[in-house]
Amino acid sequence: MDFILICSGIALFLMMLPIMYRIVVGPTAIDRIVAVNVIGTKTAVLLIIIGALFHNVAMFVDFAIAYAALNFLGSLAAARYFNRTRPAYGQVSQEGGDADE
Amino acid sequence: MSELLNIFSIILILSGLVFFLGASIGILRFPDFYTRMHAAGKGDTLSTILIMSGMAIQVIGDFEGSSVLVAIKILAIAVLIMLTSPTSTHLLMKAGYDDGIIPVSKDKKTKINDLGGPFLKDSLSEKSVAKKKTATKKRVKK
Amino acid sequence: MKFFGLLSVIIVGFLLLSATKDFPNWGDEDSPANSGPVSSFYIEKTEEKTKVPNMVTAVLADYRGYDTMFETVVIFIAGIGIIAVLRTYGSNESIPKNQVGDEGAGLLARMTCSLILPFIQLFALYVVAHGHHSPGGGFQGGVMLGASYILLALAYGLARAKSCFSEKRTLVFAALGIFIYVGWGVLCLVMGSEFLNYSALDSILPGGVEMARSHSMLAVEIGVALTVTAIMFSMFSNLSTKGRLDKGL
Amino acid sequence: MYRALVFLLLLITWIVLSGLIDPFHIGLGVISSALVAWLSSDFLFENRSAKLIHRLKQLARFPGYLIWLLWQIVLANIHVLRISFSSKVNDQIQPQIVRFRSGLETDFEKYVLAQSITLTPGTVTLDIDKDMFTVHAISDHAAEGLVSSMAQRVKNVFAE
Repeated sequence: MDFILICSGIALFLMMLPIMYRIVVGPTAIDRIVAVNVIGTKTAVLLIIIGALFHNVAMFVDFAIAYAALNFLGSLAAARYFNRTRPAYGQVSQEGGDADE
Repeated sequence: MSELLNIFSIILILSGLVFFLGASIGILRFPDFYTRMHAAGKGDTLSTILIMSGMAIQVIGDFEGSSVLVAIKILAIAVLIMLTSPTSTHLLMKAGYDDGIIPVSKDKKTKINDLGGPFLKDSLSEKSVAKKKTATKKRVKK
Repeated sequence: MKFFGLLSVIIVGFLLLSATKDFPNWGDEDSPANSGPVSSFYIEKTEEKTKVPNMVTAVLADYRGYDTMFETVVIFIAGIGIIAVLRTYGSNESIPKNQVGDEGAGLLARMTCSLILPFIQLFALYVVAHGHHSPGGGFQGGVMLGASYILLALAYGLARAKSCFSEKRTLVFAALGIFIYVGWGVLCLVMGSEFLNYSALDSILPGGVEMARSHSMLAVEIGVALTVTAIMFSMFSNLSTKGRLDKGL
Repeated sequence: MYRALVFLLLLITWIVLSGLIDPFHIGLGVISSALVAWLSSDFLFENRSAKLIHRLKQLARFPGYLIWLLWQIVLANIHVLRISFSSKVNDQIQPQIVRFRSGLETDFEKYVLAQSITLTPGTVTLDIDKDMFTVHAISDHAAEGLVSSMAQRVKNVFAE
């Protein structure tokens, strides 16, 4: 069983790499924040898997709850920041979503 | 019995991984901001729920002392994510929409659809939507 | 220029990684940290002397009580410093046009916030109260509790959060946390022992010397949590509104 | 009345969180739940005019809706999965903005509908203006699935 858990943890990590690409490249600032948000959600899952590997899920569950709650706080703050104080995209938005390509 | 539970939880975890793979590929490949958001908001939530349920079954399978409570806590995280993830998707998308990121891919224009729907009394005309669009554009220019 | 930055990062990273092989192994008995008398004393005697299963909490709140006390004071001073630098009183004329109005983040955010907020607060209190048994304690619980008020301010608008946790109240709570911590130490002094030596309190608290130490750790953690909560929220509200505390993010 | 309900709910949550059933920790739990119920009980159950028996009826109908929703979410994900693995993504998607009136009244009903929309087939709620929902859909298929039955189901769940 541990083998499957390790494999799924590694698979989760590998699937985070395309999202990492979106963080680095992503044309708009909100793209990056969405990607960070997805990675945050997956980190909560990863924490549970790590807890199961250490045979100490009871401890890691608390981290995961805190992480999930604070992740929501982060994206809420980012959304309000972009909504209120400045455009996320500036002039580039005139050319549409795929301005870079 | 416990073999069966084990296999069931493994199936849940693996299907969660498949959905997450779809989400991450979608985030990589979809053409514009809005469609990427779809991939991020969806595959993400469902795969989290599936993997969490699998882990909860896994924990119950050990069955020692307080493992049921731990399983409930894991499911509570899934519920928390199910509540918060759509909200943050909506908020970020709304932020992008209000900032005037135009929902067009390279060769496609986004249709504005006024669906009748079962409860529609009076639908918006195409003009008023277009007006709103130009208003947002102007705001961006400033 | 960017290229040189990358190069230096790679070189430094390589050097740091190559130094990791000099570290002692996991759980190595002969490593410098384990060979001294101090850590073996903590590992062997903590459970028996304080009845606290989580020895990190015991080390943090009991054996190194001074350290934690002044850490709390540092947080307090940081919060006071931010207030001193940023807080402006009176003049409102400099608010930009697009920042006027503070109605919150819309229906969905409000509903989600109202559904999860009480549970986040309860979870924060749980983290504070179970510092003995699980990883956690005053700092972590305080951060969660402060985050719950920040969530309230983001979803409902700062005015609503201020009606729950006004500026005056934040300052009072921040000072009260320090007061609880230091006061507990002084109480030990009054009972005829050293400052922050909790075993002197066994005549007041039930359950003998060991439980007196355990309960004292909880009291101290509550003080830390109060300060951290208040300073978190105060920092957020000052930074997000440029010290005006009325409109902003 | 509602405050006592919130207190009980929080106490149960505490026991699940803590897992330690001894007088000291239960006492801490009672104190903490009372504190939270006193500080922020008005966040849960925003509409307090409704009768309790009415709420119980809604609660009994809710799981059925939830199961239907979960099934829809699975279908949605298969749809998005198929799009993201197809060789030509651009041909598969028809991004569009859909507006419709929901006919729902209370905030909580709208909240449930909006969250359900965001969770299901390639659709995300963009904006809610009173009764008018603005939804972004990723393809024609998703947009068709949107208005078919979801609002009606939500309305049924919260019916008198």
